[in-house]
Order: sequence, then structure tokens, then C-alpha cells
Amino acid sequence: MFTLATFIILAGAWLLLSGKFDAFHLALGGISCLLVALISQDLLFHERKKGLAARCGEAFRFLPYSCWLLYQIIVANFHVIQLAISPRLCERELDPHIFTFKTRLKSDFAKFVLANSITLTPGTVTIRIDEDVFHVHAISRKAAGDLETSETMSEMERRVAWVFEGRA
Amino acid sequence: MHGNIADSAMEFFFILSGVLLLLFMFMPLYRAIWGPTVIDRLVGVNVIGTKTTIMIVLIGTLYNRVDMFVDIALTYALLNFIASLAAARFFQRHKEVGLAEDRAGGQSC
Amino acid sequence: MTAAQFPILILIIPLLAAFAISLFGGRRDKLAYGLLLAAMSGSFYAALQTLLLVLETNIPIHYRLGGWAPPYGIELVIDHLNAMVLCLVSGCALLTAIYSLPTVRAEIPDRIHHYYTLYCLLVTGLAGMVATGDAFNLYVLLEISALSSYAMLARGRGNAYYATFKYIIMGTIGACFYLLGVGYLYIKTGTLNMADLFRLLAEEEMQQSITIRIGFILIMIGIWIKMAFFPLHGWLPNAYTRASTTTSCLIAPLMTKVSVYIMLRLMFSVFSVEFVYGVIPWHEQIVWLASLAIVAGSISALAQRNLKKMLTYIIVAEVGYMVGGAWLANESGLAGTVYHILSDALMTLALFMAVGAIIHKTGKSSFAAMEGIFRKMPVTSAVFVLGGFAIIGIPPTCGFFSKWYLIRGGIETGQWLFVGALLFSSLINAIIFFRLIERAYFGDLSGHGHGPLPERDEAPAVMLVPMVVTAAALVIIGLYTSEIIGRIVLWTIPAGL
Amino acid sequence: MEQLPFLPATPALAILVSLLAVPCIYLSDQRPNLREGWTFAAAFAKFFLILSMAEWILAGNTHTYELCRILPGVSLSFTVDGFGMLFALVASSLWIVTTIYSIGYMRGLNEHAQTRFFICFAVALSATIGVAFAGNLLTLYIFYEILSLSTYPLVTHHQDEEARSGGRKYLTYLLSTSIGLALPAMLITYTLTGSLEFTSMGVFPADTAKPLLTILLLMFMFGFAKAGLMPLHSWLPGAMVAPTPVSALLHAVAVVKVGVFSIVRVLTGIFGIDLLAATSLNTLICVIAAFSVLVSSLIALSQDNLKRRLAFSTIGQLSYIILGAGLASRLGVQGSMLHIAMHAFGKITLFFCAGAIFVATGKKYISEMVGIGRRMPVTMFAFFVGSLSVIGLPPAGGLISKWFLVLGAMEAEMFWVLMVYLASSFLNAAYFLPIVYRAFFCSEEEAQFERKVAEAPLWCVVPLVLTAAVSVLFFFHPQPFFDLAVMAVQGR
Amino acid sequence: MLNIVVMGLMLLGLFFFFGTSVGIVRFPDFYSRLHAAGKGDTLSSILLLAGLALYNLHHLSVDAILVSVKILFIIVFIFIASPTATHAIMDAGYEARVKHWVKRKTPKEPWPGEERRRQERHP
Amino acid sequence: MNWDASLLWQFDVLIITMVILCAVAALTVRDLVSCAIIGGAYSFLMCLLWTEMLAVDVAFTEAAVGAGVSTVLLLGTALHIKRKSKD
Amino acid sequence: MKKIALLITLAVGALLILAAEDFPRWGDAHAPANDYLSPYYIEKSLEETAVPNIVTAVLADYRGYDTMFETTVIFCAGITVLTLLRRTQRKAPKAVRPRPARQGADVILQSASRLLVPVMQIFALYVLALGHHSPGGGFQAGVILGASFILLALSYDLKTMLARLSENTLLRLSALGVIIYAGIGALCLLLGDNFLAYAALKVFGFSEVMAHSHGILGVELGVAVTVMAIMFSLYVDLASGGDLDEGL
Amino acid sequence: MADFLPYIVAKYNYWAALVLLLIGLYGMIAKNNLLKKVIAMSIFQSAIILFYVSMGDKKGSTIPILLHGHGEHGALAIDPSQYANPLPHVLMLTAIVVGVSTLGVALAVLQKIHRVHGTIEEDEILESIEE
Repeated sequence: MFTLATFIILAGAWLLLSGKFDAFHLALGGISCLLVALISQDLLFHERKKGLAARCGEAFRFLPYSCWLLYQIIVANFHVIQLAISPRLCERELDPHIFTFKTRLKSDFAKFVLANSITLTPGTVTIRIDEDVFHVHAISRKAAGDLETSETMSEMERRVAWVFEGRA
Repeated sequence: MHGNIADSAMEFFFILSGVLLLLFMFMPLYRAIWGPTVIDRLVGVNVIGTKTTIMIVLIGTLYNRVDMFVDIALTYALLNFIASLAAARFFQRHKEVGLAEDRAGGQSC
Repeated sequence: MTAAQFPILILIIPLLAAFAISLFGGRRDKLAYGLLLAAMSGSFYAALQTLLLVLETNIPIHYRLGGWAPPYGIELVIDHLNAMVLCLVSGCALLTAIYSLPTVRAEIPDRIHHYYTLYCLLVTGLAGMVATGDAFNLYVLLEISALSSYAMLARGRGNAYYATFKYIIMGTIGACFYLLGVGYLYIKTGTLNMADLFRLLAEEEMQQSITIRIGFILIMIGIWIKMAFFPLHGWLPNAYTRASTTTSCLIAPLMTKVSVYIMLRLMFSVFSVEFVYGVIPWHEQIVWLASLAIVAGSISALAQRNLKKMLTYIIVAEVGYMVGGAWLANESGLAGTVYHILSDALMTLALFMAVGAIIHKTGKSSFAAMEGIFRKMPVTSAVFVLGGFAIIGIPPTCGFFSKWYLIRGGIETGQWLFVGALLFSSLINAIIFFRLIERAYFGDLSGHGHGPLPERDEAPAVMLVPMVVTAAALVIIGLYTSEIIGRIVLWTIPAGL
Repeated sequence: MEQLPFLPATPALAILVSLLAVPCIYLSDQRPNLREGWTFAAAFAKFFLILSMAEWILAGNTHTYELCRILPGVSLSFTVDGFGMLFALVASSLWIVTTIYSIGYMRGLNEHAQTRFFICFAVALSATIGVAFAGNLLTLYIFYEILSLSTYPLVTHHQDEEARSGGRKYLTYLLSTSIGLALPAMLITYTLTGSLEFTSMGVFPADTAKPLLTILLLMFMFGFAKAGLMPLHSWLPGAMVAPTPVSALLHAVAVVKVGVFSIVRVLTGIFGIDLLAATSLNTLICVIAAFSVLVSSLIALSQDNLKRRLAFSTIGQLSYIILGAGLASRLGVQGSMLHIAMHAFGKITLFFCAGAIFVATGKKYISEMVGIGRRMPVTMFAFFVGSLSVIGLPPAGGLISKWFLVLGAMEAEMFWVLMVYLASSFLNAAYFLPIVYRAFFCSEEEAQFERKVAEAPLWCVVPLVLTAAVSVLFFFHPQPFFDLAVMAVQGR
Repeated sequence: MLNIVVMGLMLLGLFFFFGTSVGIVRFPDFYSRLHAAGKGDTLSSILLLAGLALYNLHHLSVDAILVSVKILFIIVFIFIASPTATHAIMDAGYEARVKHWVKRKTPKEPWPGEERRRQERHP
Repeated sequence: MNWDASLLWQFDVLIITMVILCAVAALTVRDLVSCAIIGGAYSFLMCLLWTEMLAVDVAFTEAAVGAGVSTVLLLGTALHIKRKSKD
Repeated sequence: MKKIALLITLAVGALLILAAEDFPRWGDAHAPANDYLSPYYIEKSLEETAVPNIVTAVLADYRGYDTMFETTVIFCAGITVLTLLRRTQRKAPKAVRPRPARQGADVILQSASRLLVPVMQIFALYVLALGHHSPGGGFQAGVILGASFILLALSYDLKTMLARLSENTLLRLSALGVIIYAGIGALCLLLGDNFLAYAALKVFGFSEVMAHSHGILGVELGVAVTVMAIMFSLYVDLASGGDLDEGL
Repeated sequence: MADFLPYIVAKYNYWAALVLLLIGLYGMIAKNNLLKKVIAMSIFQSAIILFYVSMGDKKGSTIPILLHGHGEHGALAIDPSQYANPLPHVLMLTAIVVGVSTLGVALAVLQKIHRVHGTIEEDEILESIEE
């Protein structure tokens, strides 16, 4: 089941990569995908609790999230660039510090997405995840934003939760 | 190789951006070579790696054969972080990044 | 498959055997050993057939790999010299393989099959180097033999690692110099095939080209590093001394000899006689250097108190013989070099085997191990004596005849320094060996501190048989010198000399 | 150069026969009688093989047998001519005698490693005959080297420190000269002339530069150091540590004679007497040899150890032979060839005597041998005969050869050589006759021996009587050897 | 038109990269440098690659689209790999207790590793 | 003077400078881990140089080897040896 | 030592500088290096082997013999490292101190590598299969495959990875790859043609050109398998110091 | 001087290879630390690869992969000067592989050395061997 899903995903990747649609290359692709699917079937879908349908939903919800994330990245990048380029601003605002917060996300993959999102958003980097506790390094108070301040869930975490756990 | 004026202008632009990229690469390179700690070097090298990926695609574009170069870039994108990961793993075992000695080493070169 | 396929079989049999051993040999040592023996015998048989074929027709065999015509594809070229060296390589490998089992079991505690895999690969590399007709292919095979020899040397007794490391560094420098030199040739000619290179380099313009000259110098330096020619010999003694018995029995006779062969091959099948001796005006100086190598090697050997180390320095001196002979720029010198490849390989093999057996039985490798060894191991010590005689150059062993040609070559060109060095090293060798023979046969009986006479404790037959065969070969080849010189060696002398 | 009417391989067989005995001797290690039986068999076989050719040779023929081509242009070949036959006859006949003697000696002293002893002896004899029949210089060289190596274990036989150092000295001198001088000289010759065959005309073209010839000549003369020419002689007294049969072999038959034989062969066969005379190089040879003759005789006078005195005497006598050849006259060469034979029988007698004395009494020094003639009359009488032969007095063979040498000197008109011969003969007499005198003619009180001391075992005594007898015989009947020598000079 | 968009994207990318590079050189400690590297690098790469992918589409064909898709693949991989690498490096530095630059004027609460390290340094 | 042998000589010059800097640095830095890491940068840049010289396959290999394997191997070895070098 | 080294270096430098003047101009299309053999390859490779990537064609066909030994070199290196480092007795003290166990700490790395590894593998196989048409081929594919395993071993740990792909499997695979290569060569030999002459494979019903093409593919497969196994095995041995329990 | 400048500049690829080669060679001989030697070895090898690769470069050519659109069997004539020389690339692929193999072996031996001698500094190893 999951192997099949893996196979299909890989086959898609193969088609996009190869760009050859004659029988010989397709056959080669089929063999390759089968091989990889057999070797790595437990990698792509690590958690077997969720069904495939849920996965599809996640994938669909992930798209708007990534757009939002891109927007966040660009906005925040300007901040870092400002810090880097202007000495005065650097003097005033640069204030690296580390803070922690506890997440409510359950699955590893969601945690991973959150951590990477935090990292991608300029100004903050996830250092490590201890069980549920995120250690985050921020370059300035401003960059830390509501991750540090919010009592319950920051906006980013909420969005990730929406993607993976269907909660708003 | 390139027919119209727009293309040659683009070619010039690509060369220019390539040169700029390479010039900017000197800054991470500075970190990689002089960077006081090992981790600083790692940061520098990581950036250089990413930019190499782009440079390869850029060169491919300049040679008009992106389809051939893109595979290499893809490899880079996939493999680039293995080295960083390995180094990170390394420091999980060896706790010191060698601040004091390293600075001396940095100055010697 | 017809007779025409024999040249490739020499290489392919050990190669496939290497993989087979690594796959199946892990289960039982005997299986690995059996596979090794089978492979080596097959390879030797193929080499012998090839030699006979060449002797029959007197024209070189060209074997096209992949069926592509030479300058485009790679070819194997087997001429008289090749065929002889191939026989030598596979023959020595076969003998050492037979010999190996007891010592390997004693010295290499685990994963014998991997050791044998490397053994096969080394033989493949050496044979491939000899057979190939392509300058770059030579590099690849050089690296195969180098890598496998690194591994075999590192699995020595005690800590061979530092010596191996030095060897790796030197070997890489050598191989890279060779590669660079080939690059220089390629940039001027655009080809890698040896015959093609020969054709192109014969042109006047090429003869004058400084690139070609520098390419030649680089190649020569590279090969000299590989063969441990005098100022570049530093890596050899330590590496070989600490190697395990079988390793040194395989590597010591073959490695340097094959390098010498390659030097000859490149000198005369890639470059030409006129180029090597005419355009590069240094052959006299090189002969002086060779004389220095001989003297230095002999004196260092005299200073040693360890049997194997002493033998390694003798190898250094012998390399000087061959390089000097090749650069004497006359027929006798060259014939001497070619013949010495044969005889030196055999005598080194005999000596290393005998010393290996002695170490195997006594556990010592210092001179003290030789004390009264004749009573203990008469056959082994007889082989040792015969090998020593060959090294000294006592007729009718083959060592005498190669030396005969070398000295004659030196006299013909008036290189008295070289002649002197050869004679000097013969004398030093005589001192070295008779010092040992005295210990082995005439240990002091005047009776202080001697217990009862040692019991007879000879090495097992597996070790004795190859030893005796080698020792017999020393004499037989000596007696058939005329045949060998006339039917093989003289064919290898390039035209124009 | 016709072929032998029967079995052309006879020379090779003569060489091979004692080699074939080697494995037999080795295998009968535990049974001494069988072992020595093999040795005898080989010795007789060898002697008769050689003898079988003698008649053919005496008829004025030479026989050449080429075994194999060892190098292109040079083969392993055997030529039997008068000179070689003469030497081979001497050597092989003396081997029989020596074998008898060594059985007595070795068993008498209960020596160790007797098997090795006999094996090496057999190999050494093979090599000696090989040198005698060598058809060219390379063959000669090969057997020369084999001889050096096979006698080394004999010299070191006792395996104590003295023997080992003697052996070391022996090898160092012989190998370093043969490898360092003879081999390059041979190669230079080959390079210059392209031939190593012995021919009576010599191989060198007449216009060869004289300095080169001189150098080559010196290299050959000192290269064959077995001849014990003076600066390179000291291995010989050193090698006296060997058991006496070996010393006898070394100093009378095989080793030293091989040295002089080689030199004479080179002088006559490679250089050619005519060339030597024409370039007056022979004077050089004579000077060196004469120096050696005189000095060694003087040294011999001062030696107290009997064997050492004999050794120095040998050095002198060997130089006689070279001197004779160096005269470059036919009679001189004949004389030197004869002297090889005559001296061999004389000297071996002396050595046998020395050995017999050692076996019977354990004495080595001359000063201890006062009055020994009364206890061992047979031995000492043989000793007397031997000394007569060596000095050159009748009725012993030595006179014949010396006579020819003197004639040769006169023929060559080198009268100072005559003086040398005379002076050295006096010296010979001076160091031999006192021994004999003191052995027989001392007063009863002076005698240092117990009553019970008697003759050595029969195995020891018989050979020395035999050789002494032969020495005397040659005085009366030198004809066969004489013929051979004449043919050797003329036939080539 | 396409060219102008391409140029715009790439210039923007170059600008971000410039900022990143300056940041890498100028920032006082390793953590903040890593910030600059991790973000600016990713973003500038994405922009540059997007520009190139677009330019590639200007001879429109199936092959060209596939190539652009491949470039998109690269973007995705950078998107995944770069933050992961950043995180890994940061974690390593944190584990190795690299000294952490703190603004001198307003001393903040000690970061978690601070206390322990001080004890180790001055026992 | 027509010396821009390669189309992209500007790239060449810059990359070569960086490559040489990296080579020198890799051999002078005293920390062996740094050595390995700078070696990684060296191989990236070398790969770039080869790409630019049209040797795509070589560059591909170097990319795979340099980024994926050789640096990791060096680091893996550094785990087992002393990190500090005298020179 | 340093001075001697400097001297040697300068001497070699001087030697190499000497030749520079004689070199053909850089980029000269009519330099001998570019004018003699390579036009043949460029013009004929497609025609004779149906492989547009000339490098692949030359590598695996015209100079396939070289490449076979190149693969053997890799195999040899793997065996060497294995035979040098790997310990049999586990009694010996650990070469590497264990990594501090941090529960759940590696979530990010593991998730990322779970995402990347299958893609890397399929990409590697793509590189292998499309080596005829675009850069890449067996070696590159092998390295990427090996790297994907290295990545897994890095983000999880060595033991987990070795449970998936044990050291014996690795060894077998590495030998298998070279056997595939040499076996194809030997098959040609058995079919009556020269060693590695893929044209002999036409008995399987290909045209001669396609026989070459498929021969190349098969050979590249062998290369990839060996390289993959050996690259990972090198990592395993070097990083764990031969213990096979704790890696980087 | 006017001749000299183009001489220097026009072969900058060669000079780069040369400089790297010499750096590598110097490092291999002079460096005391064995790992440094290994790294110098890699540099040395890559310098040679650079030399070969730049040899195959042709002005105004493209990568040695035939452009598609010729049809499967190259009905159109192919202009060799349009493609870079593939042969050096082939050779250098092999050389890279050899380089990696040597690197692996050297590192393995290095680890063994460290295990035996406790150091990888050459002078210290020599001392410990002499003891």
C-alpha cells in the first residue's frame, strides 16, 4: 500500500526527471522506481497511523502554507539584510538570544516542518527539539516575534497545526 | 552562438551576475579560510556550496545547455548538506571546536 | 574461444578469481586457497601458451579489446619481451601462491580470503601493466597494483603502517608524475596508444619538442619512484621489511622488475632509441646515478642485521643494475637488463621464499636465525645458498649471465664506473652471503654455550616445492641462457641500437 | 680436431662422474664403507675415462666436445689436448691416492661431517677436471668458480674460529680476484676480440695497444689468485687450518694447480706465446714470478709450522711454473707443464707425510719433530724423496722439469732467470733438508718421541709411499708426461 | 518582458546574496552569522534559480519545461536541505558551547548552557 | 590580443584565485577538521571550474565525490585522530 | 626537510614552466590533442554505439577496458580499507565514544533525510539510466546512491543503517558489480568475440549498435553497484574505525 | 615584455594547474602531519586533472554530449570542432576514481598509524619507532 504510494510518487519524479517517454526508458524507470520503493518504502511514509487520504489532504493544505511561508521569508529577510548592512541598526537592534517554547504538535513530521519554517524565517533558527521543547535562537527581539511572546501558539505553529492536524 | 540583441544583452547580464556571485563568494570564503572557529568555516563552506549549485545552472544557461548542467546542480543540492551534517555530527562527539588554537592557525595563513 | 584469446585470459582469470574468492572464499580457507591456485595456474598456462605463440610466429600479438581498432580502442600487445615478463609474473605468482598457505595462516589471522583477493588483484595489475599497449591504461593498472600492494604491505608484521603510508605517498607522486608525463605527450600528439605514439614521436618536429622531452623526464621520474631507483628509494626497505612473508615473496621480486620492464617498454615502444639516447643527452649521467645506486644499495645491505631488510637493499642495488644497463645505450647492456629482469625476479623470489621459511620456522628475522640453520632446514638453506650464489653472480646460475651482459655493455661503452660498481656489488654480495652461509653451515662447533645440535625441522612440503622449483629454475635458466638470449632477449632489442 | 673414435662425450662424462657420485655419497651418509666405496668408484671411473682418451691424445690428436651454447658466441665446450690431459691425469690419479689417504686420516682422527667432506671433495675434483678440459675461457672460469666454492667447506671443515677466519680469507681472496679481476678481464677480452677460445696463436690481433695488453695480463695473472702469486698469496698459509688431505689437495693438486693451469692456459691460449714474446710482456711476467719465487722461499725458511712451510714452498714452486710459461720459449713452457705434474707428486707426498705425522703424533711444528725419523722411518723416507723432487735433485722427477725450465731460460736468453732458479733451489734445499736431517740424524737424547709412537695407519702410509714411488718413477720414466707436454706446446 | 522579470528576480537574488555575504563577514558571533547564511542564502538561491528557470522557458518546448521543473526540484531540495543544514550546524555549535555574543549594555537572562560552562572553565 | 581562450574567462580567473586560496588554506590551517572542511570548499570550486571548462561528466563525478564522500571520509577519519596539527 | 621540499618543488616547477611555451594555445580546436583522436569519437560514437553522451560511449565502450579496471580499483580500495581496519574481536576498546543519546533530538535531521533519501536514490538511478543522454553514468550514480546511505547513517546511526544493509551484503554487492562488468566482457569472449566486444551481444536479438548501447548500460550498472557498495563501506569502516557500531 | 604578457595570460589555466601541483607536491613532501599529506595528495591529483581537462577545452565549443535532434543515428554530419574533446574527460573520470580510492586507503592506514603510535605527526612517529 505505502509501497505503492511511494512507487507512484517516485514514478512521478522519474518522469519529470527523465523526460523520455519511449518504452525502453519507461521500463528502466519502472524497474528503478520499484527498486527504490522496495529499498526505501519505510522512509517516505514513516508514520503509518495516518491513512493515505489524510496525507493527500496534508499535501493540499501544504501549498497555501508554503506560499505564506515564502512571503514571511521575504519580509523577514529584509530585516536581516538591514541588520547586516547598516551599522547603526546593527548596533541598536542586534540582540542574539535563545529562548524556548513548548509545542503542541504531535507528529515528528509536523515538528520538522515547524522547525524548518522557523529556521527559514530569517532571524530565528531552531537549535534543537527536546521532546516537545523547541530551543530557538533569535537574532533580535523583533525577529523572534510572537514565537517568543505568544502564550499559547504562535501564528506559525498554528498554521502548521492546520496543515498537519487539521486544526485551525 | 547567440543570435539577437536581447540574447546577447542577457548573456552579458548573466556573465555579470556570475561575476558578481563569484565576487560575493569571496566573503564566505573569507569565513571559510580565516573563520575563527571550525563552525564558522562550516557556515562559509555551506554557503559556497549552495552558490556553486547556482553557478552551475548559470553556466549551463550561458552555454545554452541547461538540460545537461542541471543534473549536476541537482546532485549538489542533494549532496551539499551531507558534509555539513557530517561535521555537525562530528561536533556532537568532540565538544570543542578549537577556539584558542584555531585562531593562531587562522592567523598563520 | 580460440588460441587468440590467450592474452586476455592471463588477466581475466585472476581478476575473476579475485571476485570469486571474495564472494566464496570466506567460508573456508582451503577454498580460497584452491581458487587462488586454480586461477594462478590458469593464468600461467595462458601466459605460457602466449609465449609459445609468440616464439612460434615471431610477430607480436595484438589483441583488440572491445574489438576497436587500436588508436581508438585499447589493445594488448604481446611481443617477446612481454610474453617473457608475463610468464615470469604469472609463474612467480603461481609459485608464491603454492608457497603461501602456511605462512598466511600463521601471519594473517583473519580474513585470509580478502588477502587472497588482493593477491589476485595484484597479479592482475602486474600482468595487465605488462600486457597493455596503451599509455593511460598502464596508469590505471599501475594504480591497481599499487593499491593492492599497499593493502598487502600494510597487513604485515608489527607496525607496517607508517612504512606503507610513506609508500602510498611516494607511489602516488610517482603515478601522478607518470600521468602528467602522459598528459604532456597527449597534448602534443593527441593519442595514447603506444604504437601510435611511437609513430608520431618519430617525427622530427616531435623530437625537437621540449614538451615531449619534459614529458619523457616526468614519466621516467615517475617510474623511477615506483621502482625505487636510488635517490628515490627511501620508501622501499621499510615497506618490504615489515611485510608478511607471502607479501614480500610476491611483491619484492615482481614489483620492481615490472617497473623496469615498463621503463624499457616506454623507452623503446613509445619513445625511440634516437630520442632516448640522442635527444636526451643524459644517459651517461643516469648510468653514473645507477652506479651510485648499486654502490649505495650494496653498502646499505652490508650494514643490515635483519635478513629481509638486507634483501630489500639488495633489491635497491639490483634496480641500479637494470636501470644502468638500460641506459648504457648498447645492445649488450640492454640484453643484460632484459635478462636480469628474468634472473633477478627468480633469485629474489628464491631468497625471499627461503628467508620466509626460516622466519616461519624460527620466528626470528635477524642474522641469529641463520645460526646452524643447515642442520635444521637443509633444503631451505640450500635454496638460500643457491639464491645467494645467483645474486653474487656465480656461474652457472643465471645471475652470472645477466651480470656478464651488463658488464660487457659497460665495457663496450667505456662506462668503467658502472663496471666497477657492478663488480663491487658482486663482492659485497659475496661478503654478505658468505657471512650468512658461514653461520648457516659452519656454525662454531668449538663448543661454548651450545646445547645439543638442533633437530631437523624443515618447512612443510607446500613451501619446499616452490622453493626448490625456483632454485632449480635459477640453474636451468642459467644453462639455457643461450636459448633465452637468442630466442627472446635479442628480439627485444630495438632496431637502431 | 678430429672426434674421438668412441663416445665423444667422454670429457663431459669424466667431469660428470664425480658429480654423479655426490647424491650417492649423500644418501649413504650412515654407512661409511659404502660412502667411501662410492668415492672410490667415482675416482677410478674418472681416472679410467681420462686414461681412455690418453692414447688418442698421445697420438697427436685433440678432441673437442661442445656441450651446449651457453651464450650466443660462447659455448660450454671441452677440449682435450696434451696440456689438459697431463693435468687431468695428474689430478685424477692423485684423487685416488688422496681418497685412500683421507679415509685413513679422517677415520684416524674421527672427524665430524665426513660426508660433507667427501661430497665437497668429489665436486672439487669435477671442477678441477672441468678446468683441465675447458675449451674456452668462460668454461674455465665457470669451473674455476665452482672449485673455489666447493673447497670452501673443506677449508672451514673444523668450524672453529680459526677455521672460519681461514675460510673467510680463502674466499675473500679467491672470489674478489676472480670477480674483480678475471671476470672483467675476460669480458674486456671478449669485447675486444669477440672470442674466448683458446688458440695457440692467441685471440688478440697483433695491433692491440700494449698498455691495454699489459693491464689485461696483470688482471689475468692476479685474477687467478689460486696460483698464489706473491701479493695475493696469504690465503694459502691461512687455509692450512684445513684437514691435511684437503691441504694436500689444495696445495698439490687441485686448487693451486688450477690457478697456475689457468694462468698458463691464458698465457698460451689467449695471449699466445708469440705475442708475449713480441711485445716483451713476458719479462713482466718473469719479474713478478721471480719475485714471488725468491720471497716465498725466504719466508718458508722462517716457518716453524710444517704445513705453513710447505705452503710457502708451494707458493714458490707455483711461481716457477708461471716463470716457465713467462719465458715464452717452447722448452720453458714444456718445463712448466711438466713441473705441474712433478711438483704435484712431490708436494703431495710432503703433505701426506705432514698429515701422517699429525695423525700419529699430533705434532705440527718442525721444532718438535726431532728424531721422528726413527719412529716413522717409512714416512720420513717418503718425505725425503718428496723434498728431493721439490728441490730438483735426483733421483726424483723434479729434476726433469727443472731441467727443462733451465733450458727454457737459456733458450729465451734470460740468464737472470737462470740465477733465480738456482738461488731458489738452494733455498729449497735449505728449508727441506734440515728437517730430514734432524729427523734421522739426531742423537738419541734429543729425540722427542716416546717409544710407542709408530707409523700412522696403513691407509695413511700407503698413499704417501705410492706418491713417493711415482715421483721416483718419473725420474726414470718421464716419457708419457713429456710427450704430452711436447704435444701441448706443438700441437696447438 | 520575460527577460526583465528574469533580470529583476536575479538582481534581487544577487542583492540578498550580497546581504548574506556581508552578514557572514560582519556579524559578531557564529550564531548570528549562521542566521545570515541560512536565510539569505536560501532566499537568494531560490530567487536566482527561479530567474534562471524562467529564462529557460523562453524557448518554450516540452524539454525546456522539464528542465525548468528540474530547476524547481533544485529549489525544493534547497528548501528542505538548507534549513536542515543550518539547524544541524547550529545544534553542533550549541552542543559544543561556542561562545555566544551577548549585547553588553543589557545583560539578559543567561542562556541555558552558560552556567554550566562557566563552572567548567573556573572550577 | 585574443587571450580569452574560454568563453567565461572572467569566471575562470575568479574561481582559480579561490581554488588556490583554498588549497593554501587547507594546508596551513592547524585544525585538521578545518582542513577537511576547506577541502570540501576546494572540491566545490574545482567542480565549478571543470563545469566551466565543459567537462560535465568530470564535474559531475567531482560533485558527487567531493560533496558526498571525500569530505565525509576525512571527517570520519578526523574522529579517530588528534585534531591538532603542528603545521 | 622543508628546504629540501622547497627545492624539489621549485625544480619541478621550473621543469614544468619550461614546457609551457611549446604548448598549443589553450582552446585551440586544431591542437593535436583535439584534432587527432577525438573527432573520430565525436563523429562515430552515436553511429556506432547509439550513445549521444560521447564521454559515456568512450568510457564504457571504446575504453571500456580502462573502466573495468577503474571499477576494480574501487573494489580494491574497499577491500583494502576493510581488511586494514575492520576488527573481528569485539573485545578491543571502542575507538569512538558513543554519541550522547538525546531522545527525539534528531527529529529534524531524520525527517529531512527521510524525505531526501528516496529522491536521491531515484535520482541516482535516473543518472544511471540516462547516462547515455546526459552527463552521468554508473560511477556518479553509485556515488549518489552511496551518499544516500551515508546520509541515512548520519541522521540515524550506523547500527540502524547496517541493519538495513549489512556489511556482508555490501561486500557481496561490491564483488557482484565488478562481476557484472567483467562477466559481460567474458560473455562476449564466450560468444566468440574479443573481450568486452559488445557487438557479440547481438545474439540476444539486438542490432549491433543497440548491442553496444545495452552493453554499455549493463556495464554501467555493474559500476554503479560496486561504487555504491564500496562508497558506503568506506564510510562505514573509516567513520567507525572498523568497529561497525559507532559512526560519525 | 609585450610578448611576455600574453605568454603569461594566455595560458592561465596551465599556470593554475602548475601552482596547485606545486602546492600539492610541496605539501606532500614538507608537511609534518600525515593528514595534511593526504590532503596535499588530493590537491596534487586534482591539479593534474585540471591540467588534462583544460587540455580538452576548445574555444567556442560545447559539452561533449551530442545535441538531440539528429535522429537516433546521426543522419546529419557532426562537426567535431563544435564539441569539446571527450577523451581527457574520460581519462580524468578514471583519475578521480583512483584519487578517491587512494584517499580511502590512505585514510585507513592513517587511522591504523594513529592507533599504533598515538600520533600522526611524522617526527613523533619517527621518534616512537626509534625507541
